[in-house]
Amino acid sequence: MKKILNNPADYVDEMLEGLCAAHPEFYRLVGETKRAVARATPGPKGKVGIVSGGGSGHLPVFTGYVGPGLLDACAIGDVFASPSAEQMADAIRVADQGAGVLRLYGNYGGDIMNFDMAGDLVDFDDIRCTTVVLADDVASAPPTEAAKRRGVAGMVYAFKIAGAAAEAGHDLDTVTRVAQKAADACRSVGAALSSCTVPQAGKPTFHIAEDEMEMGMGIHGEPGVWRDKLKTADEIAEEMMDRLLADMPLAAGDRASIMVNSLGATPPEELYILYRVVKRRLEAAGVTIVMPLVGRYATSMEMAGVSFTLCKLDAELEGFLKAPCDCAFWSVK
Amino acid sequence: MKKILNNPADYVDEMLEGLCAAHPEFYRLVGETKRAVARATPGPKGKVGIVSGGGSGHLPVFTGYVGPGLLDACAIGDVFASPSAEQMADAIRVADQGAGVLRLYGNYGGDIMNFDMAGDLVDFDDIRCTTVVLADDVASAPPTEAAKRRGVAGMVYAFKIAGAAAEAGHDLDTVTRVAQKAADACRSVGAALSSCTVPQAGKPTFHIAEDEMEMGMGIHGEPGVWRDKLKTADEIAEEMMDRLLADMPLAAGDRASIMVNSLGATPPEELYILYRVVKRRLEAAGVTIVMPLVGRYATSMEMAGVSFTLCKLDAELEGFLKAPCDCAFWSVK
Amino acid sequence: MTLTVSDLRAAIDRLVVAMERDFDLLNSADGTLGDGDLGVTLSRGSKAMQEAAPGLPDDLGQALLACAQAFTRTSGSSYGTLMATGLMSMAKALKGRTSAELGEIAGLIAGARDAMQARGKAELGGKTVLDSLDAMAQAAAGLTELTALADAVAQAAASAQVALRDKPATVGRARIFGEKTIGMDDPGMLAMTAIAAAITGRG
Amino acid sequence: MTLTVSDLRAAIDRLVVAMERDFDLLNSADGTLGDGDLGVTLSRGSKAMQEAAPGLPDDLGQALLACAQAFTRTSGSSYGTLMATGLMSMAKALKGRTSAELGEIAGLIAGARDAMQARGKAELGGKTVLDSLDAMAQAAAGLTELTALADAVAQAAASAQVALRDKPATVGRARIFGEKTIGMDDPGMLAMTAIAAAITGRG
Ligand SMILES: Nc1ncnc2c1ncn2[C@@H]1O[C@H](COP(=O)(O)OP(=O)(O)O)[C@@H](O)[C@H]1O
Ligand SMILES: Nc1ncnc2c1ncn2[C@@H]1O[C@H](COP(=O)(O)OP(=O)(O)O)[C@@H](O)[C@H]1O
Ligand SMILES: [Mg+2]
Ligand SMILES: [Mg+2]
Ligand SMILES: [Mg+2]
Ligand SMILES: [Mg+2]
Repeated sequence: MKKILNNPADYVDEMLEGLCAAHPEFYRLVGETKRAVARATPGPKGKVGIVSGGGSGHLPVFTGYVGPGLLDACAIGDVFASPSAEQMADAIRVADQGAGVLRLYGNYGGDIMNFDMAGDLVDFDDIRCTTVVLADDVASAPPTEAAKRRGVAGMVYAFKIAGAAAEAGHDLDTVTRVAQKAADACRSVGAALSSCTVPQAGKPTFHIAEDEMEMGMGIHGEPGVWRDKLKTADEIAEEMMDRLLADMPLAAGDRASIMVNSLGATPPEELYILYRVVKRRLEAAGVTIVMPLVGRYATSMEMAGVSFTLCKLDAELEGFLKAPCDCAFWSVK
Repeated sequence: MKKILNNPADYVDEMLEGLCAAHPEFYRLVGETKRAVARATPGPKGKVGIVSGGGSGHLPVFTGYVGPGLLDACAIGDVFASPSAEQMADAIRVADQGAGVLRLYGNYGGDIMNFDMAGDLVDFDDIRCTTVVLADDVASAPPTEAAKRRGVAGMVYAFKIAGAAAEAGHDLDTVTRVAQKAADACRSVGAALSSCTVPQAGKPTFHIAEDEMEMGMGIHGEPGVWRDKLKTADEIAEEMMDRLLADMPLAAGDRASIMVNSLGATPPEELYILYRVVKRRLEAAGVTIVMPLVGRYATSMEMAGVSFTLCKLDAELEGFLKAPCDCAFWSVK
Repeated sequence: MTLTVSDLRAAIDRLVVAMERDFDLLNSADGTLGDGDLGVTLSRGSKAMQEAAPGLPDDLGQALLACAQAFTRTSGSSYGTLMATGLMSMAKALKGRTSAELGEIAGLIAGARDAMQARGKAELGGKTVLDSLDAMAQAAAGLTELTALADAVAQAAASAQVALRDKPATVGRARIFGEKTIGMDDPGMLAMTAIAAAITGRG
Repeated sequence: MTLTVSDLRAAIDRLVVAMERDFDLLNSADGTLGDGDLGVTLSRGSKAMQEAAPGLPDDLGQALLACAQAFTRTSGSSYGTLMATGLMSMAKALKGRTSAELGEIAGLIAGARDAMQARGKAELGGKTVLDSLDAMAQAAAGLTELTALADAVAQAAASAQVALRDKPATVGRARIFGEKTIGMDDPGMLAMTAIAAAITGRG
């Protein structure tokens, strides 16, 4: 897949420049290396800050979700690479309104090492930090090793729910507890149909034949559970729902939100075709669907494929999920 | 590019089923062939109706823009094919609240023939219809033959502006005049990097080599003004701005909105890289940018490429552009 | 000799076979100058007619109306709409009758041509399906014998396609290719050559 | 014989050449098991060190700190962060000194290994860069002669890579490939073999 870019080394910096130029009402670039994005209008004094961070190439994840009712700041790495500890520290400092900062990000080695380092750095500024790490991808480890799972689109639910809790004025421990509850309530699975190209690498990260797909593949091309002939939309949807419901059984009367997410190139038309089956499956199980999300919420640039994320809700999580939020990519009223 | 689908012949019907299932608060499927989508909550009695229609494969165009402050109903054809006259008549009938209906759509032969036929059909129902046809693609004909130009993403501005005029309670003649003014104020140009696949054809509509792009290519693969080596993002943006500004010169002090639109696969990251140049060019000309739109507003499924649409604003158009609207793909508050 | 609804059914069956055979050919001819759906339009439209065929009434007008509706129901492409318009015009002309004389064919084709021209607002000589129909109507004029008529109609469509080949396209999606279309067949004329050949059994 | 900042500069220059040469190799080794950025990480990191090289102070601690920062500034990939952590540990050990004895090398490598282990929480034997460093530290132990030391270190990295090849990956992105990684080199170990060879002039 061809890319529109200048010098590949400038991809992320130019992207951030354009993002902030297009949406000055939402985003503001901060930090010495200009790799942290903060809310244009900071949250009020005393509000718990929420910071995320990770590699570029996943818009709206991570940076796009900076905004009222969502994140306060975000550190941005190169494509698929962790931001540096300094950049994370920049984000943490700008997010802090005196009530401490929750670090809310995905389970990737580089991000964990760097967010830990960043915590050491902001210790000098007396900023109290907590951590919630998303590990929602059921395909990346069995339930017995759930903590080793990758973090994928479940992040979006965690941002939304934790963001609403912080906006509601809860303290750091409460926001952290709610974020962890949201993280624990999410299960995701993805299927990839084609690769994307990391600008600096210049060629597709992986190869899948024209008539193949890979079930459970990660958003950077990490391997999945099987690679086989491309199946029909309904077969794909059924299998993905099987995997999610096996990992987090739902009972009649349960309430849940579901995200049907394009990894990038897959158009909304195809997401809606999949959604028919998703809805049928959840309704057959007696589950009430709350605020389904169908669209591009967590991507890998121009990768073709989809992911489903199931987020089981109790009254507290549902309230925060439905609370207002706003950013350039998503708004709830 | 691989597609997620079942029987290709069911692509559009399944897509519409999923769309309405996912967003019942916005969309309702009507008509004998279930190929017209209407607002879930119809506009009030006496409101002018606005109807669009065209081929599938362009989400959010056309159907996605049904909603308050936008369209009242929409007829949906197969991928890249006009809906039938009967389906258009279904949309016109459901949109009519007794104040007549504006048919607002793109300049394609099939759509024109069918919307004309549909007008003949609803004549029996005593529904007064007017027509505004979008012809905003500067690459498709010289200014001397501007009426022959294709309609592309300029449609989105026309939907928004005419929709706000109708919502404000204006009569059919006024809504039609405003829609025509918006249509006349739009200029678009696109650049394609890769094809998409029409489900029923089963293979890419056209072929562009791995290192080539085509400037001015149409959203169904209609030819452009040149095909050459893929240029840098900045070169592409400069040339597209050159072409738009040559066709509609702007003076210092003018106000305009600009849309930087992905044709599908091209990720927002790359749109933001382009937006840097767009902003610089307009500001250098002394133009004030109003409500820039960067994202996927009018697509061709998984086609890679971008389009720019410039919409010159006077006070009336700007007021309607900024008025509230809501649908599953776009909301203005 | 006269034509009845059973001749119509046989013609539809031949058309379905031909359009199936030319599916890729017509899609790709349309793909170089347009949106690549012409094969889809014609194969779906002819199959829809075939599905309607067993239930077609003896009234040729009603039967052709049902054929027209089969096309509008399955496609909104220009060609589908034009085919429906042409069939509708023939339907009107034959309303209430169970048979048609061979000598009427020229007039029926000319009537279809005119209705399609009114709908699509293209001019004759503009390298479209209208030019195929115009040539077919002229070739059929005065002929009342089946073999001669069928030969003339099929031949006229093919000749028109060649005759217009070196003009530039003037309507539809192909228009914007302008001078580049010189030397290229109009996809709609190419399709009409195949349609005429199939219907007349010259396919 | 002692090592000074000019030896550091020369080693960086050799490293830049080697990482440029192995750019695609390391990206694609990482690409089969991870995200394909290891060549990018190392070529950017080593170039950033090279840019800093002319301005490096004589104080080896300060010089190595600047090298570590060059890595953190250019990359947040696991490997870049681990490299920075290792360099930082060496920097701390040599702070305030303008030269290092060859006999200290083993201890410096072991210190880097321990700091990186504390940061990344991986275990020895887990088929990561830690195993390369562990082998290098052990091979260097007791050696004070340049040729022997350089040979031993370069050789140890290469041997460790081969020795761990038939174990499954246990950390990072490669972990989830589990048993499939048996027989495959760990990209980070592959990189350390190239780094050790370049730094010791055995590249
Ligand atoms: N306005 C028109 N008048 C006459 N013929 C037309 C007109 N527009 C298109 N055609 C014919 O239809 C053919 C294209 O058909 P089709 O592929 O269905 O068009 P589209 O997909 O652009 O709607 C052309 O080759 C031409 O012969
Ligand atoms: N926690 C860890 N501890 C030790 N080594 C690690 C760790 N994580 C990764 N590595 C090493 O780094 C290599 C991958 O580096 P890199 O490509 O930068 O990772 P990523 O791109 O996943 O952040 C692995 O092959 C391994 O040798
Ligand atoms: Mg990485
Ligand atoms: Mg068409
Ligand atoms: Mg066509
Ligand atoms: Mg990597």
